[in-house]
Amino acid sequence: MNELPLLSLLVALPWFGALLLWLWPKAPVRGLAFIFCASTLVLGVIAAAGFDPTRTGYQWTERHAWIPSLRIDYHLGLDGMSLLLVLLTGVVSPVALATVLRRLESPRLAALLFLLLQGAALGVFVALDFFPWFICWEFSLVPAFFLIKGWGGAGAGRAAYTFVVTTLAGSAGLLLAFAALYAATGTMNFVDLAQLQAEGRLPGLLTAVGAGVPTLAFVGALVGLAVKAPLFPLHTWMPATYAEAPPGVALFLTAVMSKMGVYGFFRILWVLFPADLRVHADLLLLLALGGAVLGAMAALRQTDVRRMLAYSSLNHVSYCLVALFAAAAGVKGHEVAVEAALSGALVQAFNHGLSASALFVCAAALESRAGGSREFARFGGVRAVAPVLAGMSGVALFSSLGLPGLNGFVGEFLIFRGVFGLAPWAAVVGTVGLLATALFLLTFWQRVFHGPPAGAAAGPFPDLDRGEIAVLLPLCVLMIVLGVAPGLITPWINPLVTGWAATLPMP
Amino acid sequence: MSPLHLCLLLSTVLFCIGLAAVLVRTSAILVLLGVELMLNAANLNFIAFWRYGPGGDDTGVIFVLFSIAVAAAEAAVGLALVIALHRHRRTIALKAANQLRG
Amino acid sequence: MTLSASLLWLIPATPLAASVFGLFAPRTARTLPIAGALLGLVAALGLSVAALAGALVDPAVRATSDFAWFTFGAQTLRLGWLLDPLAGFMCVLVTLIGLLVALFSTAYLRHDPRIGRFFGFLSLFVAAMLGLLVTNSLLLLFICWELVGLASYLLIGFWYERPAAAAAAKKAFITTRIGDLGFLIGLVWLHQATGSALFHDGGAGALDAPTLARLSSTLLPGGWAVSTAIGLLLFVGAAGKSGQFPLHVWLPDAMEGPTPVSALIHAATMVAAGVFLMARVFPLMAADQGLATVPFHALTGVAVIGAVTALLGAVLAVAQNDIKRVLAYSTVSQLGYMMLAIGVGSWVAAVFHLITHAFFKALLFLGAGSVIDATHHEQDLRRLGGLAGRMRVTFATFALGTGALMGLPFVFSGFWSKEAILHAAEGWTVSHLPFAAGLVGVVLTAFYMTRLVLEVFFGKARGEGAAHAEESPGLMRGPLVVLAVAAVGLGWLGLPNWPWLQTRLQGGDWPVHGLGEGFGLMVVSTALVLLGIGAGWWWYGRVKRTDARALDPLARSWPAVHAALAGRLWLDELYAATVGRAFAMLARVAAFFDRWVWGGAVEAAGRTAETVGQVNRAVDEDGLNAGFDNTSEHLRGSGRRYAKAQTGDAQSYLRVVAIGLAVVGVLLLWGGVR
Amino acid sequence: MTGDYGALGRALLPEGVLVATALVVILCDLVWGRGRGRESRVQASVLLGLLGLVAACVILWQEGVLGEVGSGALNLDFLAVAVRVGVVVLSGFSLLTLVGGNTRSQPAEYVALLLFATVGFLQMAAAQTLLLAFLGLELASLSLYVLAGYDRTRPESAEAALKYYLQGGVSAAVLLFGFSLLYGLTGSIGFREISLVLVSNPPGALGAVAVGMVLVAFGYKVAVAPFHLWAPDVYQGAPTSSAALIASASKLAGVALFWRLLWSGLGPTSGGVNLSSSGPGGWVLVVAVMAAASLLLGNLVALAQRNLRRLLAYSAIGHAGGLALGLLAAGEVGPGPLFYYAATYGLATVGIFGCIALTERETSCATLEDLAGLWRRSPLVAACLAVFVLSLAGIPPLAGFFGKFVVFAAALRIDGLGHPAGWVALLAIVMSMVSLYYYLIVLKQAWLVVPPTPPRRMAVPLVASLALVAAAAGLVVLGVFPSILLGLF
Repeated sequence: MNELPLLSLLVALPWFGALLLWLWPKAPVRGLAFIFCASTLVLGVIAAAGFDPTRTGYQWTERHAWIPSLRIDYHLGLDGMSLLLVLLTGVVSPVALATVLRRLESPRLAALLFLLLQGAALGVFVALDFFPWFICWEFSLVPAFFLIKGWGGAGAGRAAYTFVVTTLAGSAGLLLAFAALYAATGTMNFVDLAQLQAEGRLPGLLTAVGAGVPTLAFVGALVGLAVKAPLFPLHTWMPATYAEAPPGVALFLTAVMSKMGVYGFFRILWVLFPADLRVHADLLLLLALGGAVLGAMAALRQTDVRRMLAYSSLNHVSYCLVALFAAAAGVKGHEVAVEAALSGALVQAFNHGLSASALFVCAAALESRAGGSREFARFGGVRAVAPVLAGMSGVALFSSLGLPGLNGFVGEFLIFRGVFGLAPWAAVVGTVGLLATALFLLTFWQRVFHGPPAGAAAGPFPDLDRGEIAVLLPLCVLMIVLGVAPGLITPWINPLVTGWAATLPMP
Repeated sequence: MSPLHLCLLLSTVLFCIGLAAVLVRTSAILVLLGVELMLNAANLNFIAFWRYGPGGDDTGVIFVLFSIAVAAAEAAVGLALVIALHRHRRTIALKAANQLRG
Repeated sequence: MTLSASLLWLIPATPLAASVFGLFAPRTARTLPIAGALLGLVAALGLSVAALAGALVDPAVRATSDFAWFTFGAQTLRLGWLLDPLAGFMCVLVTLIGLLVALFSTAYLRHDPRIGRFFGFLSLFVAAMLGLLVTNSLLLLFICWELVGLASYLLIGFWYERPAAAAAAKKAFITTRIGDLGFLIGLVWLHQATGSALFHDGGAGALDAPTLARLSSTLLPGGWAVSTAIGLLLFVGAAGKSGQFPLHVWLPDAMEGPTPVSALIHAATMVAAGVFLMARVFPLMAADQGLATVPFHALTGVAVIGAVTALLGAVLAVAQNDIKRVLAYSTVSQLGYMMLAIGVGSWVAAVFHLITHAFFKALLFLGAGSVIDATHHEQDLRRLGGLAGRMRVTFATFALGTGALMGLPFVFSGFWSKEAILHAAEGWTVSHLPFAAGLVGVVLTAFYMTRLVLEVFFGKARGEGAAHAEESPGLMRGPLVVLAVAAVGLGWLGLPNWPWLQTRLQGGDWPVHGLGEGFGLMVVSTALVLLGIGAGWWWYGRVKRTDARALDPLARSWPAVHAALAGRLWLDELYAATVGRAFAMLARVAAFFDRWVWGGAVEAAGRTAETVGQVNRAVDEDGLNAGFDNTSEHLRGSGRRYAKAQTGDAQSYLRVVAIGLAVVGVLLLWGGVR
Repeated sequence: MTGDYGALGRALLPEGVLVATALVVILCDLVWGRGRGRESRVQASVLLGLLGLVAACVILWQEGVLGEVGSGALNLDFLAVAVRVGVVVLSGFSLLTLVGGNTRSQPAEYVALLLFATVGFLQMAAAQTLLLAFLGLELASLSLYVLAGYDRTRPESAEAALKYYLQGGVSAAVLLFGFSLLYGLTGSIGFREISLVLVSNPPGALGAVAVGMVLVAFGYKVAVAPFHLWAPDVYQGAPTSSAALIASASKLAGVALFWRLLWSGLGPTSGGVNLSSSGPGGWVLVVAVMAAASLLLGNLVALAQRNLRRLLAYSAIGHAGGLALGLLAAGEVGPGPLFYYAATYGLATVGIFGCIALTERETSCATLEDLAGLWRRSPLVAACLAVFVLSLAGIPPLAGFFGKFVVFAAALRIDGLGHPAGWVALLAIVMSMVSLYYYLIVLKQAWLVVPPTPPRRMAVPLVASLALVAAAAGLVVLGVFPSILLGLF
């Protein structure tokens, strides 16, 4: 492979930026932060350009012995799924950073923390050994905690605690699972473990450790990932956190960090525990559907913009998981459905990142113009006074509710195509969620943007300024482009998905 | 009952008396004495085992010599601490040392 | 000049380009977006005519042009374009009516500051509809279908400052989306069952014979064929878009949009999409007919729903006072006729009626728009009246449109297309109830249209607006005249003894009847139309309304009836007490159902969702989160309790040590140290 | 006793150096320090003590692994050397907290006592006979008692020392009694000989009593429940640097001593690593119970604490449970994880006490609220505190995370859940999540809470800040490259 340690740079540059900000008190904070923040996009595009979509397996790999006595490696690599999420992080991070730093008087510490967060998220997407992976996974909580607590709303303290403690409790499960895996196999490398699983030796090795250990490991990993994603009913930390966190951070949480959970489901559960996943698929499918449907229903009841968006996120991410669990229970003869479901889940993960980001930016714009208030009742007729804001949030909103022609539809279509082939009842139940999504998004739209100008919009309500447009416009363009030409991103994941479908032990 | 058993019985009784003193006496000095008793019970054991036990060399005696020295040092430190307590609280009742808790 | 299939995408692309241009043009520019939209529509019309010409060269040949959209896993999703006479005729229809509506709008919306925006949305609407027509793929059709929904949402809610408009737009989008979910499931099921998203794909497409044979012979657990299930699911989608019972509730509300938009929705775009879909996938719908064991065919369902809708729409139209609402319920009713035709197996008749209806309904709506514009947005027919003299062109064209809608014999287009439907329904062997419903509908249609015309154009002006109305400007009259010509003349394209249109649509032979064969039916239906007109005249024509506040004769309640008994002829009162009350009751019950039961059902669904949401929120906030807090608090509490146990007494520490020693010793002894 | 006295002398050279340094410190203070200010006396003493520690460290490094010396009385194997180096380093850091902390009277004696205690630790790390173990333990303990009560001005200091002393004395007596029984049962005081005899002659009830007594002393030294009661009071009452020493070096040395004693001496009575084959029993089960009790108690009670030091003490009790778990696992996988855990835990604890010492120079630093606004007072101290606390909390990539990880993994590796250690590991993971709650409270105070009065900037001596940064960097480096320590074993 290439000599350039691209992935190391990818992870390290934001961290280096943070270091620089710390050591250089007089630094031009915003400029510096944006340069390092945008490095991800640049490097991601380079990686994509050098990425050979026809090959399966990892590319741009770096592997060095790290802790030889424990057979822990510094192992980075990129497959289609990682690439997709790295690019998503690359696109979303500058947006999030801009939203975080907006109107901040002393942006240094916030920028520093954000860069730390960004680097950690990237580490999760490219690490191939549990050890570095988990380090990044856990480490991401620290800057997130301080960002939420330090710059969030009135209830941010409690929200940050709930967020961190719940997520860490989940991490305990992950740690447990990998301790068990390590005890059984002596390695924590994802690639090696996947190899063992492919050879069919992993369950035997785990059982050799103890009778209940395979289940223990599976449940541990499941819980850890489920909290992050989140999977219903472990989502309860989410509404308060998204509502109280500063908008930019909430944006990053939903666009990127929830994808860490989805990524983990694929990288760990799907690959290492296919048999357990199959056994429990029905229950899990039910839970994911619960998230999709009840999430949307709950969103319907919200009168707080960001709480509504939080439930909306639950709804969208749950669809990814619905597809995953349905695929896990796939039977022979339905390979196409499995491929559709898995592609759909990945595409949906990417697309939700884009549309959720845009929605949160719009929510932030609304909030900042209403003195921090997020209640629907404080708005009305915004479209009349701020048509650009209305137009851009309209694009994001219709993308979010899965309007064809915008990116959200592609993932939803693939998911429904796949899930219907595998578990028709789930697809039918899932449509209720789609309907409710449309209902609450349009209700929000109607109450806030339509009608005569009222509430905050009755006073001086400036339309989007240049900075906000600069942030939103690329997102809107991407949403339209990817809605029309999803083929721009699917080739990266196709070999991966085909491989997964082919190796799935289907009865 | 062999001499060894007698000795062991004696040392056990001594140990128990010492322990009882430690547990029930209120005066710090007497508690210190209890500790000394317990230490000496152990010393008695060493001597008994050296004399009647299977061991071939003099390690038991040597051990006792060292432990007596240690016990002496311990007593000295203990007394110093009791005095320190007395300086602050004007009493040597152990009950006085109960400010730190929770 | 003809258009090859590979260039079909140009047809939707031109209005789409105009739409993008219109939406991104500077807010202050007014003429540029209008010019762009008109240019796009003219170009699309030209292309459509060219395409139709190409399709008519050999109507039996379908020209397709496919392309790959994207690949998932190892599967390539292919979409495509399709040209056949159905698509060709529909394209011409949509672009022509779209162009006329656009012309009308330039005058109708001349004072609106956002007129540029309006033309952007309008172009998008037409573009999406055109895309839907020329596609060779159910998936692409669905995509355009949803875009049609989006455009209608934007247009219905065009005056978004008005809460009613915003609510109506949302209601339209949501109600049609309920249907779309059925469509989506049907779509993925079809893709699952056929592995292709294309209609015609050299034998592998969803509508190709081998696939249809497979679909209709694969039986589901209930004994139904897969094709039946998919067909019914697609029909759910069509029912949503085409305002079929019970999903018709959005249509009357959609009147909140600007009137040209109503014309477009009710004539060529939105509601036509459902009928077009059914016509397009008709082979699939009909595929299960060969299996005699199946208890329930997909088409039977379509016929039943169509008949119910036809009747219901007509009944409801009777009781409306808003000029546009009468027309809206009339559209519901006419769409029911079309579905009925498809259900009884004659999709050609349905499309024939779709085409004629498009022209005369566009004419009626634009006529209504002309009236509304002239009377300064007066839509209540009780406050209109006497416009026949003041707005001669509008009146004349409106009257022609009314004749077409009623189906006045021999001259008007609506007569011939409705005859085709009734003829097909009469020949349906399964049941004669749809036919009967169709006949009743004919009476009602004639009745309510008579009432409408009498109330609006005759008598004396009962409101400020009507009193000072003047004829609309030329840009509005022009389209009316063109549409009126079409409303009269189009029927001649599909006469029973010269079925030119039918033959072309069918792409093959069409049975040619002499006029004599269906003559009995024609006589009956003519009689029914006259009956309706007579009844209408009986109530509304004989005694003209003079006061806007006067009670409608049909809505008269008991005391009014008694008061009338005292001073009127016994026969009059008998009519009023029997037929009149029955009508009023029927209308009221139907209105009640519409308002409360189905509207209520939507409301109830919303409420249920809200309740579930409320419970979920309660569980979230008071259950799980509180649980988290309680657990933390509990843990801390136990910590505090234990910390209290550490009394600080030195001797108690030593006691603990002694106890610990004892416990350790016991544990070791119990375990037995080896 | 015959033996290679040259080797013995070389082996004991570090101890000698330290004792000599202690004497020099006192002498120097008497001669040079007369009439000089306290500050300079403290600095001189610390400097000299530090020089001695560095010298000892260098000697230890150069001598390397000497193997058994003194006829098997001392075993300077790899672990011993590692622990000795670790102890010296931790003592050095404890000593450095004196620089930043409140200067107290008679610094020379303090430093000398600290060095004596270190000598005791060094002995403990290498002892392979009951006698040397006892002597090392007592030498260290006696010094620590005095160090704990060194602050004459505060009654809490005296009280803490007395409590520490009383429990220590009783524990020592119990241990000595247990030793005497072991001597009686086996006729020897060498660990290896004891082990050999125990293998051939299974001990009876007397043996059980002896083992139990050893466990009591272990519980006391490492502060494992239910023998932990002294710890909160001592952490709270003792002078900061004494508490730091007690919490770090003393623990590391104790863990090493008892690892050696329990596994290579009393290994046959462990009940076996594989309980399923030999039934329950042996001290492994008892230690598992003690570990579980510690984990539960320490972490839960810590939740309720408002006093920073007591919070640390209870968290230390929780960590002692982890250490006990590591002790169990050490029978299967060797002492590597245990040593890593103890050493990195010690480093983080010393660091926190260093931060406390710096903070309390200007204001009091007793309750959590006293930390409020530390970020503004001194970003450096706050940042280092964050590193230390997060390491204790086990957040990757800090060393504390890896210590927990290797210990838990090793415990699970014994026999999965077929072994009590597996279950204790589960409990430990759960409890480490509970612990986050209170660790985050500490950080919240330091970083986010705005104090009622605007804080003044804190003056931090260069040496102290260097020491803090060194400790924090050590935790990061050891966390990212755990092979530095783990690779040794």
